[in-house]
Amino acid sequence: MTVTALLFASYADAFGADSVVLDLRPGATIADAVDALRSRPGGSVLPSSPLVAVNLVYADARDTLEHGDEVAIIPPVAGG
Amino acid sequence: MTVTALLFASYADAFGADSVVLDLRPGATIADAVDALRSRPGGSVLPSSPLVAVNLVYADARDTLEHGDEVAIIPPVAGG
Amino acid sequence: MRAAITSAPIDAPALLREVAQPANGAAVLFLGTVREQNEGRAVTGIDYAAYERMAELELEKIVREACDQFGTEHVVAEHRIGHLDVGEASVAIAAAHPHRARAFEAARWVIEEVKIRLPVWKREEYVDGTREWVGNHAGTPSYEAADSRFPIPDSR
Amino acid sequence: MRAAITSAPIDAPALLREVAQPANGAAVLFLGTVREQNEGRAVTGIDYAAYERMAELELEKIVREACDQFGTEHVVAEHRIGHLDVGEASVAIAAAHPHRARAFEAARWVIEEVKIRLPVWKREEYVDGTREWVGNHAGTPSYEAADSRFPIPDSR
Repeated sequence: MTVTALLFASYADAFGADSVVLDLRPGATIADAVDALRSRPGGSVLPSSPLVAVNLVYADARDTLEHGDEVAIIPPVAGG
Repeated sequence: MTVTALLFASYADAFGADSVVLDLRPGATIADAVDALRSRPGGSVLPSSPLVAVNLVYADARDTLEHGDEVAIIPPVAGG
Repeated sequence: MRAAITSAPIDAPALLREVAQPANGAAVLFLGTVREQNEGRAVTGIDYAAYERMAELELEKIVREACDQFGTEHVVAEHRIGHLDVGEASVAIAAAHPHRARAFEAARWVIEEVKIRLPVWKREEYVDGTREWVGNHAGTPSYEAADSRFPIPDSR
Repeated sequence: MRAAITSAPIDAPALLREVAQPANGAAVLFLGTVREQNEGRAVTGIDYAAYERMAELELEKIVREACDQFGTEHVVAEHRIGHLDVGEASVAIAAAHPHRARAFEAARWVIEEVKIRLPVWKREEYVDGTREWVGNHAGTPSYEAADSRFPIPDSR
């Protein structure tokens, strides 16, 4: 299955991209998606357990993903 | 000596006046001025120890007054 | 810093502009407005009266103390007197600070002190045409409680 | 209640008017503005970026939670994105309530949650022409601290 990882701010700069399509085995978790991202060029920017939102809602690293999910890797927020 | 007592809001209504000139013995205190006011028509409106300001500054009932002082009897404030 | 007792309508955005500074990251504005009811009675308006000369001095003291306490020069406060309709602002306080916690605390502190110390009174007008001087709202310190904490000088 | 992520300048007085109601005796407005310096470096402007679709949803959740928690329907919040000059407002929150304590608390709560939860990032521009993504300001919860308290659903 594939999911789309979204990258923002310093993470987007490090990867040189705003989004990356990841090819994952069925039943893969958020942590698996993060591991897949970390093996790519620029992936060392990611902390061990980044904040992640799936389909616009904050999610847990152990949650399983489904084909077509939008997986946003959220850098430390700095709003306000 | 004389001092001018200023009356506001419900106190002014009770006395039917915004100010009253009081004739006091030299060395009289704020408490003496309040007693003098209480003996006048409407004076029962005053609590036992009303808040008082002398010459625009909050003062203590035991403070002595001087001739010409402006003695404001302050009803419970309700600003804001 | 600035403090005023005014009979003109309060221009809240002007107060915000007054405290805004490039060094400040946070500004807080508090507006107190005339409510349509108080303790279950329908209110049509309020007359605010003040011991004007003292109220102006006392509001300046409060604002000065807030500036000193919270570490800013950017606090302004206005209290309106005279007749106010429902919805009109009786008091406005603006405070700005590099950090938001201090801006919030300064604005909050000023309104609490105003409720305790400012020689201002209000007479509510009700739907039935009657009018009544009202004391502190619930939640503000009572007259007796306020009395004990006034900064009264030892001798004048 | 209303929440928005916007690229237009924030109209703070409009937010105040939006929450003003005859039933409310108190309104509090918080404005966060771009400071001329951060951690000792002179700042000339900030680019705010957002995960826009999620930020709009998250800001709505925050405002909804504030309304429920503090007992009012009159909370509005806007966060601006794009390029901001020094002094411009990046965030505005207005809260109104019959009583002032709740109005203050609601506005304060919303800005604290924004700092923790809103997927928004900022890149500061410095006098020397360099630009840098910056994390939370001192005084706001760290990324790790924030992580543990997110309301994450048990299963999606």
